[in-house]
Amino acid sequence: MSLYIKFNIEKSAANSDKNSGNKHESFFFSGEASIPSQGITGVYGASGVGKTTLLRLIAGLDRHQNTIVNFNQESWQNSQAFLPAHHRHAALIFQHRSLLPHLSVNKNLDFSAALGAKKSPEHLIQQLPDKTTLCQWFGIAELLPLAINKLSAGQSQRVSIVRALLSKPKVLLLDEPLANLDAESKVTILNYLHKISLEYDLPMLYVSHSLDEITQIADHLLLISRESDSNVSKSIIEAFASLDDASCNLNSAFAALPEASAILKCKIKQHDHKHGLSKLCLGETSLYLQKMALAEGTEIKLRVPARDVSINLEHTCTSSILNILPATIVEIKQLSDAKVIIKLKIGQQFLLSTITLKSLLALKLNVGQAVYAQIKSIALPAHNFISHHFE
Amino acid sequence: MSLYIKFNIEKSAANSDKNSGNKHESFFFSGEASIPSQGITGVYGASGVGKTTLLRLIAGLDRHQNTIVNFNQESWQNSQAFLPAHHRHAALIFQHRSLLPHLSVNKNLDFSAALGAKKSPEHLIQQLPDKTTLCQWFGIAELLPLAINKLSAGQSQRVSIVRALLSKPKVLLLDEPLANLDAESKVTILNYLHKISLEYDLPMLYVSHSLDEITQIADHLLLISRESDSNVSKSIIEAFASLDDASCNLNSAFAALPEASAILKCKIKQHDHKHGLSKLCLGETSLYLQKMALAEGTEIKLRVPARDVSINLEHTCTSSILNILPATIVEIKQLSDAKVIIKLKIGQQFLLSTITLKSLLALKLNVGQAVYAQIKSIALPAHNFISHHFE
Amino acid sequence: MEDTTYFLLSLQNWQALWLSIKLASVSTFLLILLGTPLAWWLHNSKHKSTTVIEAIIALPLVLPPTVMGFYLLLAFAPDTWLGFSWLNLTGEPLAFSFSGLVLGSLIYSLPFVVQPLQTAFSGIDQHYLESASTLGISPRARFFSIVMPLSRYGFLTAATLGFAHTLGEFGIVLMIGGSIPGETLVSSIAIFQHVETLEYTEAHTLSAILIVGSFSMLLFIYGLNKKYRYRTL
Amino acid sequence: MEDTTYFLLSLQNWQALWLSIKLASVSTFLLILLGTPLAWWLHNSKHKSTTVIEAIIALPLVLPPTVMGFYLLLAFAPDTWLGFSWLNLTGEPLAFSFSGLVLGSLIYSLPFVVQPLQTAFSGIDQHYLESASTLGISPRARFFSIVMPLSRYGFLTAATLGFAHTLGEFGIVLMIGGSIPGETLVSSIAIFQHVETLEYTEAHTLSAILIVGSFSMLLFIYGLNKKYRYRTL
Amino acid sequence: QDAETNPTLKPATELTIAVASNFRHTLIALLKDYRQSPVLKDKVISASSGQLFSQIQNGAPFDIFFSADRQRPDRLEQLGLTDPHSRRTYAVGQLALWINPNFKHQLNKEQQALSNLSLLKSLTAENLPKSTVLALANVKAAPYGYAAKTLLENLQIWQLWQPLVVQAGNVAQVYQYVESGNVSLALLSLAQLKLAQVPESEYETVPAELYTAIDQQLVILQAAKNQIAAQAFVDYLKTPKAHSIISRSGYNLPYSDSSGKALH
Ligand SMILES: Nc1ncnc2c1ncn2[C@@H]1O[C@H](COP(=O)(O)OP(=O)(O)OP(=O)(O)O)[C@@H](O)[C@H]1O
Ligand SMILES: Nc1ncnc2c1ncn2[C@@H]1O[C@H](COP(=O)(O)OP(=O)(O)OP(=O)(O)O)[C@@H](O)[C@H]1O
Ligand SMILES: [Mg+2]
Ligand SMILES: [Mg+2]
Repeated sequence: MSLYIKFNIEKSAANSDKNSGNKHESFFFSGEASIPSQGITGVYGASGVGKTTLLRLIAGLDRHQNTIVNFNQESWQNSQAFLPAHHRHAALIFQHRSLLPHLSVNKNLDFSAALGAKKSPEHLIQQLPDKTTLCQWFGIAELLPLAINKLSAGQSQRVSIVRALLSKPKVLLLDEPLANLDAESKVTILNYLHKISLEYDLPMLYVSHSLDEITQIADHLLLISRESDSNVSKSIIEAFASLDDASCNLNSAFAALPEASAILKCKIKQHDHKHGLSKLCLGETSLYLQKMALAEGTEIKLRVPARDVSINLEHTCTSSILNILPATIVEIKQLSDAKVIIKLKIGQQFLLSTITLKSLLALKLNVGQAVYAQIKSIALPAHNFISHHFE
Repeated sequence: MSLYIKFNIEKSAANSDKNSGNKHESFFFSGEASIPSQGITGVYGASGVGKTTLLRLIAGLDRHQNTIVNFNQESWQNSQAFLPAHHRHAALIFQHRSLLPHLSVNKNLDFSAALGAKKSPEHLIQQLPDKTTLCQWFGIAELLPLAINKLSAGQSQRVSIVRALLSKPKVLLLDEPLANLDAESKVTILNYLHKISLEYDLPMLYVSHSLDEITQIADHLLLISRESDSNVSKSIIEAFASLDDASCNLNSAFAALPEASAILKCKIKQHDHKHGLSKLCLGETSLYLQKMALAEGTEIKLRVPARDVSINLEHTCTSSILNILPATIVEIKQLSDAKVIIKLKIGQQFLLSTITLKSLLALKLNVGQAVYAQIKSIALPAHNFISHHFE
Repeated sequence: MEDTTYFLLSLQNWQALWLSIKLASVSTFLLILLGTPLAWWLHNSKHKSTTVIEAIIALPLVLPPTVMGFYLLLAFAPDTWLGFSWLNLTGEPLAFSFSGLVLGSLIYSLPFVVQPLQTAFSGIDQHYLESASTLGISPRARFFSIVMPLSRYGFLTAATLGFAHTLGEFGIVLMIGGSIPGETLVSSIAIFQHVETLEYTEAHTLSAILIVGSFSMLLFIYGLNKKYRYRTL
Repeated sequence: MEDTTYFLLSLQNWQALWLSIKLASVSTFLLILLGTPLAWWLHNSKHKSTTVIEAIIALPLVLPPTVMGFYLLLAFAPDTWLGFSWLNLTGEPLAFSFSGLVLGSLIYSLPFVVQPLQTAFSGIDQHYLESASTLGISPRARFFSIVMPLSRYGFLTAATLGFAHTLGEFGIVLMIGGSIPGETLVSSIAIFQHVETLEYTEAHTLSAILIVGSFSMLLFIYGLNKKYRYRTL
Repeated sequence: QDAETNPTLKPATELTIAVASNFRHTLIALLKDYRQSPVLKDKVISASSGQLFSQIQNGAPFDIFFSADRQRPDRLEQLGLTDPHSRRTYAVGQLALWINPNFKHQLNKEQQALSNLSLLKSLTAENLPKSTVLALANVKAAPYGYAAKTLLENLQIWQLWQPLVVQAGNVAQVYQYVESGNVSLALLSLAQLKLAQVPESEYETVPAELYTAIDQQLVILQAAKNQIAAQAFVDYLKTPKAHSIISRSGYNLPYSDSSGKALH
């Protein structure tokens, strides 16, 4: 069960202004990847690197030559055949507005249900939540009677997501769907997207410029980067990894990013109402976090950014840092001339910490050494957990 | 020299689907604010709160009743008069694409220069950088010959900004201009925007959902929030403050936000090439940061997020945290049942730190107490400085 | 025969008026029915050969209508394949019949329908269609639920131009219709006859009724359109 | 008189053809010149009264052209204010003059220009204009640099329909022009006369030249349009 | 006074002549004969008599108006738009019955043997082939149409034929119907059939006494730029030369002028 793509695209600059510039400004993009069709795959890359191009290729909106797209058992595109977009049910949420301006929000939502989905019920492995629920989740319930041109940018993004979900897609392709949303709405929506992907078994490709977002939500990662050889520069799909694995592997491209994070599986042990904290148990040790609106006993996945973890040789009681966990250094890797990343083992799990080379040298840290990992509770916002329960 | 606005808007839901919903879904938005017409004013608010509405009002695209807009000595709108948009020269960069699809990037840039600006040269207080420079700064030099429909979302955002700048506006209104940009480009562009605002004395209103972005770039802040009384909910301009002041004032609405930060003015003392660090002097003490590409002696403004600062009663040498600064507690304020914010004095400047209530109680911190502020060098990314020199 | 007047007009003139409305309605209906797919196809096709078809569609306009009518009449004769097959299929000759009029109007008014539709189609943002297709909406459903409502102004223009032009069309109708009362004698011919025979009162009355009627209809349609232009459906 | 033929056609027919092209060109030029601001105004005005004007513009279509011509002739007479003021201003009567023909064509072809333009205008995204206005571009400059290029397909349609329709227009031209050779005898009338007087060869030749000429022109224009449709200017 | 032999009498001024479509050819032939040299460019404007009438009424710059009937010149005279006493009949139209050979084939041998007119009379509701069509000029607006209608009335077969009649805008268009092959029978002007060189076997001239005479009259217009030149041409029409051209074209010669007096 996977989404397999292989392509080699050249977009020529032919159709543009003839007066200025040379003819070698074509855009090249090639790659091959196989993405598990479960969970959320984050797609990351700089602006103009080809993320939208990739999603359009998967959705079947552009027909490039020498391209192979297979989804599970179905062949969507190969040298002989090309399955048109409306038969793929790969709902794409565009970066720009694509809601129908002549219909109200409500009718936009009913649109795909009324015209599309009824014809292909056989693929509906899962029954997604109904319209009312989705509208509630995505905070658009009051917008239903409004005309599309009355919506703010963030509102139309949310409506687009719900509209796409109501079309009962086989896969959801999201092109920076939360770019125009405030942090608070973002968290809510990320959580619901994750929930939907998990509980209703709907695979998603999630394009974002924010690795924070991606590490919060994604299970897998697709990195697109630009490579220059001679005078043509070319986009390639550079890395593909399970995000959980990536977070434990200092050699993955992911660890080099400023947003590198570790994923910890913990259980909510107890709420400390007096201090507004939740106590999580992590193997033998405990962690304090700002109070979560989850029942005691719930298991969660906690994302801990490496840059928020510092290392201390001793267990000090004079620091405001609440979480001081005994850990063992497993691996050390230099990332730049200033930065090193350290992989720490805490019980059966791993934590990452980026510190300066200077500190590493000053503290004389070595693999195998027992240290204390310090995590500021405040640095872990209340929304930094990923899911309510595990697969 | 200021931009003064006062308005009371009601957008009725009249023109929408009649079948569903009640008629009381109108959108209300009122406020009064006076924004210094120097520097960058961040505009922050949740999705759909009225940020775009505000910018359109200032630009003169919508004509609401009972509205007053004054820019410096000019009256742009009052009960009698309404200065049309093209006479205001308040260049608005839209959230969605607004580049002309029938022209190449290059011609889009020349567009306003060719048609607009030449007619009103008298307002040109400053001479902005020329096209070539701007294209370089915003990384669109290679895109010039391309057709607009070939651009990626982030590319067209950058082109829009340059186009707006080339129109030689009196004020620049940016509606989430960097929503579709990756972190790296974002930093570059934020820096250039700040530079332009400063060196060329061009005021800007910068709408963003990312307080991180706003605190990085803005000098002033406009908070728009939604207030519900009885059954109508209404957007209001809640707070307006100089961001520098806000960062020192624990009672400002800004301090309550998770992105609360302090601004420190420092000077680059020395580059430590061996460890890839830069040493900054901050009054008497020193700070280490990842190496910056700036000359020694340069003065910079450093943004230090409150959540990245922890407090220690002692100066430990066993921690990987490099920056441990002696400080005095000036003020303590509880933000929620879990969080407190602490204002620290370091030399003549102030630093903020958010810690848990639990730590506060455990360490028995009090106003006037001498403590050590700990700042992870790694937590301060290389781009977290604001400007190259001060006014 | 034309002595008795019923409400301003003689029976024959009422009949002519009715025929005109019938002809215009049927033609407009067929024009939209045929013109819509044609215009959509022309709009979407990137192939050069369609330019030829676009040009051919506009050609009937450049000939004087009576002459066009004469050429059509030649084509309608039972010894041509068109006239012959029509006679075989329907048992009626095409010339001097209502069907012939309709066919003539179709050919002559096609550009007034196809071109505004193409103009309207070219104003539709491709992204709406692409977005819908990824939601599983078939091309046909996309056309009906997106293209048609978004180009409704073009349809309105096409229909009004088509209808009004058929109402007023005279040269072709005179030629291929043969002015048979109750069958092909439409109001434009009736007015023409009245003017030619110096029956100015009748001519003016019929013109006035035609104008007032059309004006009210146009006012109604445009009013409706204006009302809904800034409005969600 | 009509004996000598120069390149297929008699002198008079060449003259008629030239007159037709002149009439169509002048009319199309004026139609676009007048129709553009009119259509833009109608498009932008949200007031109800403009509906009346929209309806009035389409009205000339519903009358048979000869009858329309008859009414125009009445309006052009020197004892009406129009005819009188024209006579005073130019010293020439309006009826049976080239100017009269132009005026008649303008009135009759106006809907073919105004309506496609309105259709095209309604397809333009408002944001382009708003964005430009904040860049300090005046409404007039916005119109020329944004509205016009973005609705070029509408202008093309308007111009072709206007031109072709004026070329083929016959009823009005016959009536108000008086078919004076070299002055108001345009090719449509010439063809008509040839057919009426059984000079089929001349009629067919002239028709063929008109059709081939128009076809080439349309092919060229549409071809150009197609080429540039998917392309930056 | 023959223009040909006495060139000094020929006024050297071009004429603008409005002529009913059916007489256009004959007029051009007459003009050609009248002007021996092609130096002058007379303008011949042809349209239906009704249209020309409307135009004259509204100040069209014509010198002479050759109508296809007598009503319109008469009316113009009453309106005072003509040179008084200039109105006269210049030709008398002849009606001919043309029958489509294809139509004839549908009939029985007996009928086929009949002359056109007898054949017309022999046709009854019973033996009329399906979709028979009789083409006339517009019975209200066109003189030939009106004459054709009186013919059918006189033969007392109008009731039978009325439903089968198709009307062309004018008599010239009736011939286009004939030419296109869409009609079975047609009543039209002999002049056109002659001009088109239709085989004589296909048509028969209808005796003048069977229908209302088609007196084609002319008037010199008040507004004429050159009354003398116009008068000179009108005078030429009375010459035997002109008469022969007119009758050769398929018209009867006028036997009376406007006052009804015999010319010859
Ligand atoms: N015809 C063309 N010639 C040259 N380059 C082209 C052409 N068409 C597209 N491109 C380039 O292809 C890239 C398209 O990238 P795409 O839209 O997929 O970017 P993206 O990764 O989605 O960026 P963003 O995050 O800014 O939306 C752009 O760099 C664009 O300049
Ligand atoms: N006619 C109307 N009736 C009711 N509400 C309306 C109407 N027109 C606009 N609105 C509301 O006004 C608000 C417009 O907000 P605006 O576009 O200014 O938001 P924004 O702050 O820019 O949001 P975003 O960050 O998502 O772009 C939306 O909440 C919208 O629902
Ligand atoms: Mg993109
Ligand atoms: Mg907005």
